[in-house]
Amino acid sequence: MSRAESVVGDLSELPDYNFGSTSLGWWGTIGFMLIEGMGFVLAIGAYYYLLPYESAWPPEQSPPSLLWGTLFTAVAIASEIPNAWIKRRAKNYDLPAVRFGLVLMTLVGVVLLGLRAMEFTALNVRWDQNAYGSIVWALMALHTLHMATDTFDSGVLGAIAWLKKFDGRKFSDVADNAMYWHFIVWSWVVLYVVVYWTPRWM
Amino acid sequence: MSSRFPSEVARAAVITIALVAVLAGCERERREYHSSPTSTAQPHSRLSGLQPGDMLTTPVDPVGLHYENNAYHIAQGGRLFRWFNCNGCHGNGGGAIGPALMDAQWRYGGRIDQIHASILEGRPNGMPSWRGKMTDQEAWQLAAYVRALSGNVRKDAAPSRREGMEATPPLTRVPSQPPRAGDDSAQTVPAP
Amino acid sequence: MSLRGLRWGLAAAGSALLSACNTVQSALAPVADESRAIVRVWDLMLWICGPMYLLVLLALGYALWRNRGNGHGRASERTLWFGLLGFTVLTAGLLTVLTAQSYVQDRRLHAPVSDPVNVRITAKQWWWQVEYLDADPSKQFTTANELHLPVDRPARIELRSADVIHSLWIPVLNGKEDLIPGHANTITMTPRKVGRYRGQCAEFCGLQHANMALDVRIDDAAGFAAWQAHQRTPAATPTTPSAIAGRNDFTAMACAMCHAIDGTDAGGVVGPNLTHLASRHRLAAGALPLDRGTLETWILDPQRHKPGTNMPAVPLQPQQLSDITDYLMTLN
Amino acid sequence: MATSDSTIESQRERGREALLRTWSDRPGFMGWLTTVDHKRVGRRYIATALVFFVIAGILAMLMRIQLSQPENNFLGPDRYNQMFSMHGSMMMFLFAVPVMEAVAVYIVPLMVGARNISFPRLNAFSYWIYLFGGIMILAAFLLDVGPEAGWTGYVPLSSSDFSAGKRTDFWAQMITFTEVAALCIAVELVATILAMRAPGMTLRRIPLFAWSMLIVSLMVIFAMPAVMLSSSFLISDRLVGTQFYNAGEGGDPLLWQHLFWFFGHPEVYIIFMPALGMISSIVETFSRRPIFGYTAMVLALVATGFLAFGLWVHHMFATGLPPLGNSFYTAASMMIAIPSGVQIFCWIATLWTGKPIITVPLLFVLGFFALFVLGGMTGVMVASVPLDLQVHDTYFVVAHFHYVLIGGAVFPLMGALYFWFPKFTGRMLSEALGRLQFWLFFIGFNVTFFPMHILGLMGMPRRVYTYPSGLGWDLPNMIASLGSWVIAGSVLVFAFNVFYALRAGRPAGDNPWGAPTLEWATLSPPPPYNFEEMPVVRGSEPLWPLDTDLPVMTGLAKDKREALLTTSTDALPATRWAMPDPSIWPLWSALALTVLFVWSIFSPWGVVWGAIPLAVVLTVWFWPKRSEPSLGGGE
Repeated sequence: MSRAESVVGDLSELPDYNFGSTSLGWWGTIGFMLIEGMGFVLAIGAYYYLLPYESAWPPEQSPPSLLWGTLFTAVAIASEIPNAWIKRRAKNYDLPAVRFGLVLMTLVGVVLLGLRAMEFTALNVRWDQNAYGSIVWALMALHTLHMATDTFDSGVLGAIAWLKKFDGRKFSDVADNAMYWHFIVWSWVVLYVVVYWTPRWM
Repeated sequence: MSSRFPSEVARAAVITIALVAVLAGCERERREYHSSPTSTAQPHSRLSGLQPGDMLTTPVDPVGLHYENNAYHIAQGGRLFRWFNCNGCHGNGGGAIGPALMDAQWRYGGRIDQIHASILEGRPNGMPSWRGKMTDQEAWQLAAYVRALSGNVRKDAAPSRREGMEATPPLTRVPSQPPRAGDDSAQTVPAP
Repeated sequence: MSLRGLRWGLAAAGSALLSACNTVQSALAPVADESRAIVRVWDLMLWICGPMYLLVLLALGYALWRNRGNGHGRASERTLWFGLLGFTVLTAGLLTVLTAQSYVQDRRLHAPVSDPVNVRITAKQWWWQVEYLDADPSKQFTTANELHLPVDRPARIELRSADVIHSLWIPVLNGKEDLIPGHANTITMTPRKVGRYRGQCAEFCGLQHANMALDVRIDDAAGFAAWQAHQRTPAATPTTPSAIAGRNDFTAMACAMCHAIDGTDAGGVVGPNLTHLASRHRLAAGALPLDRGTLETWILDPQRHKPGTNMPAVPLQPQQLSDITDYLMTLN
Repeated sequence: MATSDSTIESQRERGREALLRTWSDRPGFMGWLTTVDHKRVGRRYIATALVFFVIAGILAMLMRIQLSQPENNFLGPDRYNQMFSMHGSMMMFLFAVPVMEAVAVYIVPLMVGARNISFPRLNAFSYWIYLFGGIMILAAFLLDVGPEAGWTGYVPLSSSDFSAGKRTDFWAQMITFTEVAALCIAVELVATILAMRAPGMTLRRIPLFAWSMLIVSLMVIFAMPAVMLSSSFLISDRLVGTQFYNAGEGGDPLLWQHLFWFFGHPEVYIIFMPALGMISSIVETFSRRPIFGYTAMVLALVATGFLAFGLWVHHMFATGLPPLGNSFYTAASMMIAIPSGVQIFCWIATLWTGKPIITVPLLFVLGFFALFVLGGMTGVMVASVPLDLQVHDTYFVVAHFHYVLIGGAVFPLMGALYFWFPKFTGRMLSEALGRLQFWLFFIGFNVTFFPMHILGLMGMPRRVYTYPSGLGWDLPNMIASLGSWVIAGSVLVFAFNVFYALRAGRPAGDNPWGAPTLEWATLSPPPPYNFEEMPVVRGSEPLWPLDTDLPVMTGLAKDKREALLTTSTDALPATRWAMPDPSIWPLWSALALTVLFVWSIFSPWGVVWGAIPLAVVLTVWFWPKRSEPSLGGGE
C-alpha cells in the first residue's frame, strides 16, 4: 500500500499523439539514425585509413564508372521533393495524399534499388581483389541495406494506410519515416563523394 | 518467480547441448598435434585410366576421410604447400611445370588417398617421391589441402583467403569440381 | 583495515622476492639505459599514487569514524566546495607532473643512437629468427632464439613478423614492441651489465605463445666479437662415425626440408638455422634446456614438449635418432 | 467525512483493479513468453547475466588451477586458449554490459516515474536476442568451436589462415548478437529518460543513476557500431575473402585494433559508469542527505563520457605509432582521472557530512573505494607510455583491469542488488549473510589479484597456458589460485542468500531503506502498472522528507495501456502515449534473426535467404491488430 497521495493536476486533456520530441516514434528513429550514422562515419574513416597504404588509389583498377552512381544520386535527391511533401501532408492528416505518397516513395525506393544493382556492376573492382575493393563494397552494401529497410518500411506503412484505420499516431509515424528518408538520401550524397570522387581526386 | 525461469532455461539448454557435444563431438575443429593414425595399406593407383570391363574401385582409406574433414589439418596443409615450395612446380595450384591442381583433371586419381600416394611415391614425368622427406601426417595434410584447391572440401572446413599476396581465390568460394578423368577417382569421397 | 596492511605487506614481500630471485626477466631489475629510464617513471608513480591512495582511504575512514553513533557530521557546503576545488587542483597538478615525467623518459627511449649493433629479429610461430646485419654481406649470419649483445653499446633491432602479431619483450633491457605483419618497427636498447637474461613473446600468438622465449646474453666487447666471429663460420664437419652418419641422415631425411646447416646441403628456411645449435643454451625457444638428452627426446616427439609446434615427429630408427643427435651436438 | 473517505478509497480500489486488468500479462507460460513488462524482462535479464557470470567464473577457476604451479598439465594449450577467450568474451559481452543495462531496464522507468519502458517490445526482443546469442556461443564452446584468439580477437591470429574452422566466426557472430541487444536497450533508455520523466523532474532533478545510464546509453550508441563494423569485416574476411586486414593486399592488421579499441575503451566506462550511478543512490540513501555536488557529479559523468572516446590508442602504445601522438594519449588518459577524483571526493564529502548507516549495500560501496581507487592508480600508471611498454600485456594489466572492473563495477553491482532486491522481490536479503559474502569476496579478491601486480612486474606475460619455474612466479601464482576459491565461496553464499530470501526472506515494505527516489514510492514488488497515478516531482529527492504526501496527477486512462510523455528539459506533461500490449512477435523476430546470424556463419547467402522470414515476422509485429485498439488496430 503506497503512501498518501495529494492530487495536484489532471492529464486527461492531453493529446494521445504528437509530432517530434514528445512522440516516442521520433526518439526511436533518431536513435537508430545515430547508430547507423556512426556506422557510416566509422566505415568512411576506415576508407581513408586504408588509403595511404596503397601507392595509388585505386591500386590497379580504374575508379567506379560515374554513370549509374550519378544517376542514382540525381534520383535520390529528386526524391526529396515528394518526401518533403508527404511529410507536410502527414502533419495535416491528409490521408489520400499520404496513401498516394507512400506508394510513390515505395516505388522510388524500388527504382533506386534497381539503379543500385547496376552500380554494383560498375564498381570496376571485386570485393576480394584488395582492401580498396573490400571497403568500397562495404560502404555500398551498408547503404543499400538501410535503403532497402526504409523502402520496406514505406511499403508496410503504405499497406496499413490503405487497409487499416489510420489515426494521428500513424501520421506521426509517416513523418518519422520521411525523416529517416532524409537520412538515407543525404548520407548517400556523402558516400557518393567518397566512393566516386575520392579516387578521381587522389 | 519468473525471474528464475531464464536461468532454468539457460541451464536446461546448456545441459542438452553438453549431451549433444558428447554424442557428436566436432571432428572439423580438433587441433591434433600428435600424429594421427597413419595409413597401413598403400593404395597402388594405376598408371592408366583404361580398364577392361566394369570400373573397378578400391575403398577409400578411412585415414583420408579423417584428414579431409579437419579444418586444422587442411590449414596446416596449406602452410606446408608454401613451405615445401609446391608452388615451384604447381604455381599456387594454377599449374606451371607441374599440372594444375585447381581443375577437375587428375592423372593419378583425385581421391585423397591417391593424392597422398602421388606425393609419397612420386609420379612419372617429374613428380618426385617425397617419402622420407616428410612425415605421413604431413603428406595427408598436403593431400587434404590439394583437394581443397579444386573445391573438394566441406565448405565449413575450407580455408578462406590467406594472409599475404593473394594468389588463389579464397577456397571457400572455389566451386566444387569432382575429379573427372583418372581411374577410380570418379568415385569421390562422400562428404559426411 | 588490516587488509590494506596485508596488501602493502604482500607488496613489500613481493618486491623483496623479485629483486631477490628473479633478475633475468624483471622490469624492476633494469640493466640498460632504457629500462632504467622506465623505472624512474615507476618510482615517481609509486611515490605519488601510493600516498594519494592512502589519503583517500584515510579520508573515507575518518568520515565514517567521526559520524559513529549516528552523530551528524558538520561542514558547510561552502567549505566542501573549496575542498573539492582544492582536491581537483591537487589531482590535476600531480597528473601534470606524471605526464611530464612520462614524456621526458619516453624521449630517452626514442633518442637516436650512434654506431649501433644492427639486428633483425623475425618472429615466427613460435620462435625467434635472429639475423645480425652488416654492410658486408659475408659478415651477416643467422641464428635463432638467442640474442647476444655487447655491453655499453647500443643495439638497434628491426622487428618483423612472418605470420601473426608477436611482441618482443626483454624486461631488463626495455619495454616491449610489437612485430606486426606489414609494419617495420624498430627498438633500441643500450645494455650496461654483462649477464644472461630472458625475453619472451608478450602478444598472444597462438597455441605455443607460452613457450616463445628468447635467451639474451650481454657479453663484454671481446666476448661478443669472439661469439660473432664463431657464428660466422660454417658448421663443424663431423669426425666420429656416428656423427657422420647423423649428418647424412639429417641432409637425406625430412630434417633438411625445414632446417639449414651452413656448409651442408641442408638449406631449409622454415625452421631455425642449426649451424651452431650446440653453442646455444636453450632448445625450442626456451621450452627445454639444451643437452644431449633433451635434444634426443625433443627430436623423438616435439609435440610432447611443445604441443602444436610445427616440427613433426619424424619416424626414425633408434640408431638414426642417436646418430642425428650426436651430429647436432657437434655443431657448437 | 469518514464516508467520503471510504468512497474515495473504494474509487481508488476500483481504479487499481482496472489498471491491473489492463496491465497484467497473460497467465502462465504464454504470459512468460509474451510479456513486455520492463520489470519481468529486467529480472530475467539480470538472472541470465548472473548465470553467465557464474559460468565464466568457473572457466576462470579452471585456468587458475592450471596456473597454480609451473609446467602444469591440467589443461592443454588449445583448451586453455579457448577458455580464457571464453572467459573474457562472456564477462565483457554476456555479463558486464548486459547486467548493468538489465538493472537499468528494471529501475530507470520506476526511478523516473514511468508506467513502462519506452519501447517494451523492443526490450523483450533485446532479451531474446541476448539469450540466444549466449546459448549459441556456449553451445559452440562445448562443441569445441569456442573462440581461441582472446576476447580482443586480434587479426591475423583470428584470420582463417591461423584460426582454421568456424571458431572465430561463432565468436564474431556472438558479438553481433550482444551488440544488437545492447543497442536496443540504449535507445530505449535514452527515450525513457528524455521523454518519459515524471512531471517536474527537470534535468537538474534527474537522479544520478538515471543520469549515468543516459550517458552510458549515448556511449553505447556511439561506441558499439565500431565493434559491429570490425567484426563484420572479420567475418567477411573469413567467409567471402575480403582483404580488410590483409597486409599483403593493402589491408592492415592495425585497422582491427583501432576499430576494436574505439569501442573497447569506452566499453570499460560503459561497464563502470552505471556503477557510479548505483553508488550515488546507495551513498545518498545511507548517509541520509542529498549527494554533495550534484552538478559537479553530472559534469564529471559527461566529461568521462567524452574523454572515454579519446583514449583508445593507449591500448596500442606497443604497436609502434608515432611517439608524439602517444604522448597526447597519455595526457588524455591521465586527464580522465580528474572527473573520477571529483566523484570520489563528492561521495566522501557526502558521507563526511551525513549520518552514514553501514548496511551491506554501503559495505560494498566502501569495498569499491578500497579496490577501485587502487585500480585507478594502476590505471594512471599504464596511461604513461614508457611504463605501459613494460607492463602492457602482462599480469600487471590483468590485475589492473580486474581491480577496475570487479572493484569498480561488480562490487557496486553487488551493493545495488542488495539495495534493490527488496524492490525486485518484496523481500529482504539477510544482512548477516551479506556481510559474510562481502568479506569473503573482498579478501578473496585481493588474495587472487594483488599478487598479479607483482607477477607482471616480474615479467610474466598474460595469456600463457604454462610457465617455467625458477623465475619467482611460482608462489604468487599459487596464492592467486588459492584466492580464487575464496571468491567462489562468496558467490555461493550470495546464491544461498538469494535462494533463502526468495523463500523465507523478511518482507520489505515499499521503502525499507527510507530512500529518496521514486522507485520506492510504489509497492514492492511494483504492480504491473508501476504507479497508480503519475507522481509529480518537486525536488531532487522526491520522497524526502519521508512523511510528506506524494503529489500526483490523475487522468491517464485505466482501461487501456497509457503512459505519460513529458518534454525533454522541463518535464512538462505533453502526451498520453498508448503503450503496446504483450506480444509473441518479439520472440519470433529474435528467432528469425538468430537463424539469419547462425546461417551467415556458414554461408553469405544466409543473410539473403534469412532476411525473408525476418521481414515477414517484423511486418506482423508492426501490423496493427484487433487485439490492440490503442495501437490503431480496432475499428
